[in-house]
Amino acid sequence: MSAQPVDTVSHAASSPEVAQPYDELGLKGDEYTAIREVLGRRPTQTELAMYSIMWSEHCSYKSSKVHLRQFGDLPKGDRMLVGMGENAGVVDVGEGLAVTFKVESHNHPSYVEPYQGAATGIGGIVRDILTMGARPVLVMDPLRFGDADHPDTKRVLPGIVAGIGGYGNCLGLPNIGGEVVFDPSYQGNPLVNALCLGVMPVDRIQLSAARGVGNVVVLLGAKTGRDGIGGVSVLASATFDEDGPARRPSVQVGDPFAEKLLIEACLEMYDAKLVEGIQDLGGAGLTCALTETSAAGRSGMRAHLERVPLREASMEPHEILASESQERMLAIVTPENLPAVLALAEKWGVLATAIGEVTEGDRLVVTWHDEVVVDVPPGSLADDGPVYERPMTRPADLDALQSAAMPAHPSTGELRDLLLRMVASPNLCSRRWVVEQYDRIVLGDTVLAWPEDAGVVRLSEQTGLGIALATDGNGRFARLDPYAGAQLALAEAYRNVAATGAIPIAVTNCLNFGSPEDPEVMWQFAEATRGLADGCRALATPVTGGNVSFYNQTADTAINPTPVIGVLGLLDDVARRTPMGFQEQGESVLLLGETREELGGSEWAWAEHRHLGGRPPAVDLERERVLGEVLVSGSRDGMLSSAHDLSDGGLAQVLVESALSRGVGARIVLPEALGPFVQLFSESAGRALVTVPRSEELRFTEMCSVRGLPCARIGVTDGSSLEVQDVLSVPLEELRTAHEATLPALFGPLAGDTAPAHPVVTAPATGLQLG
Amino acid sequence: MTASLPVMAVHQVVVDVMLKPEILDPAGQAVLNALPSLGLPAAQGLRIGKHVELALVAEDADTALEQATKMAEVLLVNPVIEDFTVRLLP
Amino acid sequence: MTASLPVMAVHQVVVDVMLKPEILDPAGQAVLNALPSLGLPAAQGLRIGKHVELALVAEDADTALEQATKMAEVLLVNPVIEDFTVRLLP
Amino acid sequence: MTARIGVVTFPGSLDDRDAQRAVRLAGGEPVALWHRDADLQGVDAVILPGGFSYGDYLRAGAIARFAPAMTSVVEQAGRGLPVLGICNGFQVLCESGLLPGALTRNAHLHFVNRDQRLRIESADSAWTSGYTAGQEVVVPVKNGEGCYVAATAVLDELEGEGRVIARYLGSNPNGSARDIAGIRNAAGNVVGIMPHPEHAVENLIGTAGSDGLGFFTSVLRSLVTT
Ligand SMILES: Nc1ncnc2c1ncn2[C@@H]1O[C@H](COP(=O)(O)OP(=O)(O)O)[C@@H](O)[C@H]1O
Ligand SMILES: [Mg+2]
Repeated sequence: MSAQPVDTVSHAASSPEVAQPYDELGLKGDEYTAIREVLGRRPTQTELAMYSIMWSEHCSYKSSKVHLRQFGDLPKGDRMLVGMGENAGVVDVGEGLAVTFKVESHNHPSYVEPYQGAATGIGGIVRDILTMGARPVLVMDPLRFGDADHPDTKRVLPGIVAGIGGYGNCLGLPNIGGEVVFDPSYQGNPLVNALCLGVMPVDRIQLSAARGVGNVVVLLGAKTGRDGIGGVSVLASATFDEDGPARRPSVQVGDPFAEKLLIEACLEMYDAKLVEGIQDLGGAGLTCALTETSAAGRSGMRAHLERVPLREASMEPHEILASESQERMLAIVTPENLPAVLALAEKWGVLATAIGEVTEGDRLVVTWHDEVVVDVPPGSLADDGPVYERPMTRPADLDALQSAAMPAHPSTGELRDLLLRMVASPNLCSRRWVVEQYDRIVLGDTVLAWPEDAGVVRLSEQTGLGIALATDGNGRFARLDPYAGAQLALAEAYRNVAATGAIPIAVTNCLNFGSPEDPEVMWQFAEATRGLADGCRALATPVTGGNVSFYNQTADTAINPTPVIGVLGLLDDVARRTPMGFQEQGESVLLLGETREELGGSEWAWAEHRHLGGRPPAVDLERERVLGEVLVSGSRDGMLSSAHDLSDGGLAQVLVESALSRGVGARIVLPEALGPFVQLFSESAGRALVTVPRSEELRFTEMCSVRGLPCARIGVTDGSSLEVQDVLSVPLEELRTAHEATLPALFGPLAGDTAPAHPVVTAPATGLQLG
Repeated sequence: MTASLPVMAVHQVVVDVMLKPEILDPAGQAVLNALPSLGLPAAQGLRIGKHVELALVAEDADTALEQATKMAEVLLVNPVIEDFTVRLLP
Repeated sequence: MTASLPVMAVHQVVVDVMLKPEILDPAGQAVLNALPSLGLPAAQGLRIGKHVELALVAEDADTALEQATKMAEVLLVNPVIEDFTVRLLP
Repeated sequence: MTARIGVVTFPGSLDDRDAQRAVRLAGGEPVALWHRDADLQGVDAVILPGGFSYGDYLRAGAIARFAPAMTSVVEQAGRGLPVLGICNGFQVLCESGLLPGALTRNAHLHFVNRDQRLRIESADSAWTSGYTAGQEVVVPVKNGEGCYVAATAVLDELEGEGRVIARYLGSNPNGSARDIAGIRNAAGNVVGIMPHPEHAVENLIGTAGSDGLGFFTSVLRSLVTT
């Protein structure tokens, strides 16, 4: 038992005058008053800890809620089985199968401890997907760092990449895509977003509601330690004078092996219909799981905290409830099924402990050695947190930014060198250094992954049913115009998915922003959510879920607003997928869409001139939709040999990537208009480059003209160099060397290269988690 | 070389690096949990860290220890999650 | 419990595991090579192994050492590539 | 009757389903075996799949070799049962003494996943008989501890007896001694291979093609003919 007397409910009722450190816990005065009103007394120390966590920005979405409602108002379409609000949205993909997917941020932990922060980011999102009843089948990792050559990026990037790989590889989940973006606005605040998708039979969907009086509350998985108890640790020092051992909040360390066992054990429990409700333990740990399951079930619940298996015996009730120890789940089980659940847990070597039961009434009661330390209405924690309409102002510098003069265009004679510099620039160079550290093929269903536009994964070996997924976000565009920026991110992900031949059907998002208490950031957030909601309506892709990450800033400087959008697409036969690279010599190269002089926020302006200004490319969602239709039909009818969407770096980048894919060159004749520089480097949206066999050309171009989609034949695949007539000619090997050398030069050689390895100091203590 | 210069010698120093006690040690846990099924005596605790052996050229043992401590702080140890000890090998 | 039964106590034992000298240690090598560029004193040698701390319940220290040796031989060490030492923690 | 090929699942096995699929695509009948089960259900051959058994935290394959299923595998391998260890399975085979040497941390310290060119050095094993010696194939590697090491005398013996069954071509992805990617025991029924043939069995999946299928068709053919 705890050495100190605990603050019980009866003690709290009889000592209203006790001063409580609510502001150190991040609660405002009126929030504290509201808690006292809900309870009709002062909260106990443990209750105060719970409210402070559940009413935090991270858990309550108190600043974003009013804006996110727009997503809930979107038409659901006829595929969405579970929408926003549950752990992740669920989409019907036919053949009796459903998929669930979601992207989440783990930005701050990954800055403090890159390896473990990123690793536990993967672990957390995978549990969200598992909770829905699905088998996780893939991960993706949209990442953003400070400048590539900044010394701290050398600390942060290798650790984050090793952590994503270390955890995902050990779980056996293929990494089918992601992003690596460098920009000084992320210096000191890298963005580590992690996405997971899972698959299940439609009738296996699990919900988190705890129902059925007498049902048992079972904690599954790892022991509970003092991981990430964060702000709550002030309770210890505020109440007790001596600073006992290990009071400091500690970094969460991931154990992917434990999570793998947890996944297999849970899936067997679902299949055997042994659980009534289930909830993962992530941020806010047991506090969140107990309150959300009981609130969702409109049930009472009693938890006996001393039954929770602990790593450190000296933990206090509030620490146990706040702990963010990884690899844990909470299951609601009937008493009859309990033995079977315990047996399955034993089979997989997973710890399982009955820690409570569903009760009559509507109170969540937590006891500690028979003393009541918590007695609350769970809805007050889970659902009825504060909601703010934060003040917003358009950033004062936006007009100046938008009207900034663009740098002068280079002459045609300079374009060859420019091309070589651009494909080697940190944001456009090959990601091989990163993705080679990821298992991209485990599970044996990866049809497309890096360096393709979208990852494509087969769901059914029998029918070829599959999904495509891409994530995109452009913080520079969003900085210049957050409404358009969010739509451009959506449009790019949509285009990436369509380029593979998949029909885009649903959206997830991770909204990375600065402090919501800064009215200019709040305005950016409001504009971006409005843009995304309008965009999703126009494209008929409902938002199934997502995540908001605020307070991404160093001192007073916020990151570029960075909505990261994930688009899910559906392929009824993955054998029809379209790859991004040129496949054969002698095929026609067609440019779809319309090129304008749009260089505001472009990669060229940034890489060559560190220039961020002007307006981002214009958005035309109707055009995106038509382009998507053409790409999908072209794949269905077997007309397309390759398709690659245009985005960062423009046509030049896409020509290089398409040619390098299989070493097939091209001879290109650019349209006269706008001049070769703009043709090559403009970042106009709504465009893609495709190749078609000569025999299909007419059929394809007619399909485009029927739909009003501009389609220009700009050349032919040919030889082993990239030749742009009257402009430049570069052998593919020279392009490849330039494209691939950048990241190894910055972060160490690739496997098999002769130079000595760089030290990996951020890996786990044993340094052996490599497989 | 004049007599007043210090005489350099090679000192063997060990830096042992362990995860802080409150930090989860997945490696140790996995081995600990497996022990009973391997027919080995059970252990009450088992934690796995790094053992770094250094050969340092220094004028005396204290200097070598100092150098090793510096190396640990800068490179060998992740202070967010690890503690370390330094000792001379006899 | 009768007086004749041995009194069990917890003994802290350390098993240090090192790659055999003839086996390449890329992690140690990488750290060694990185020292100069970090402004750290150069080392003549640097090798990284594992440091396993065991809490063993045994009637005396010798028994605990024996148990640890057994564990090392059977599980903790791969004799093809590794050597080890066992010692009691004070 | 098609041959039945067991695939052992350890806690932390990851490529077990893939190995089963490869067996199926090769025309065999995959049988799922559980590590705690000493009964191998009379299978005609066994595959130890890739993954991170027990997290591979201590040493890859170190704990898995104690599984009851492994006791049976070791015993029956001694009587000629064909056994293929892929990646983590190769590590388990070395740990359990069925194959010499050990697999250590990659020389460049990173996990690496890429399509790898290999030369099949010997068609003289249960699992490579369908290839011709000298044949070049592309099969993915994905490992963090794939660097094969053994005493010089052991390496010389392996070479001398033609027991190196596959070698890395082009760049060596993990620093393996003499570019060794796979070896066999003296009898030729036990093979360990670091790259993943089970990930190269369908042209649609991944980018490596289907060069790996030969490992599975080889054993099936040898089972039918013996
Ligand atoms: N962190 C990462 N993890 C996995 N794959 C990545 C990562 N970063 C980039 N990729 C992959 O590299 C390729 C190129 O990325 P990117 O240029 O961002 O694509 P696009 O411009 O089409 O969105 C894509 O296949 C993408 O999924
Ligand atoms: Mg793309």
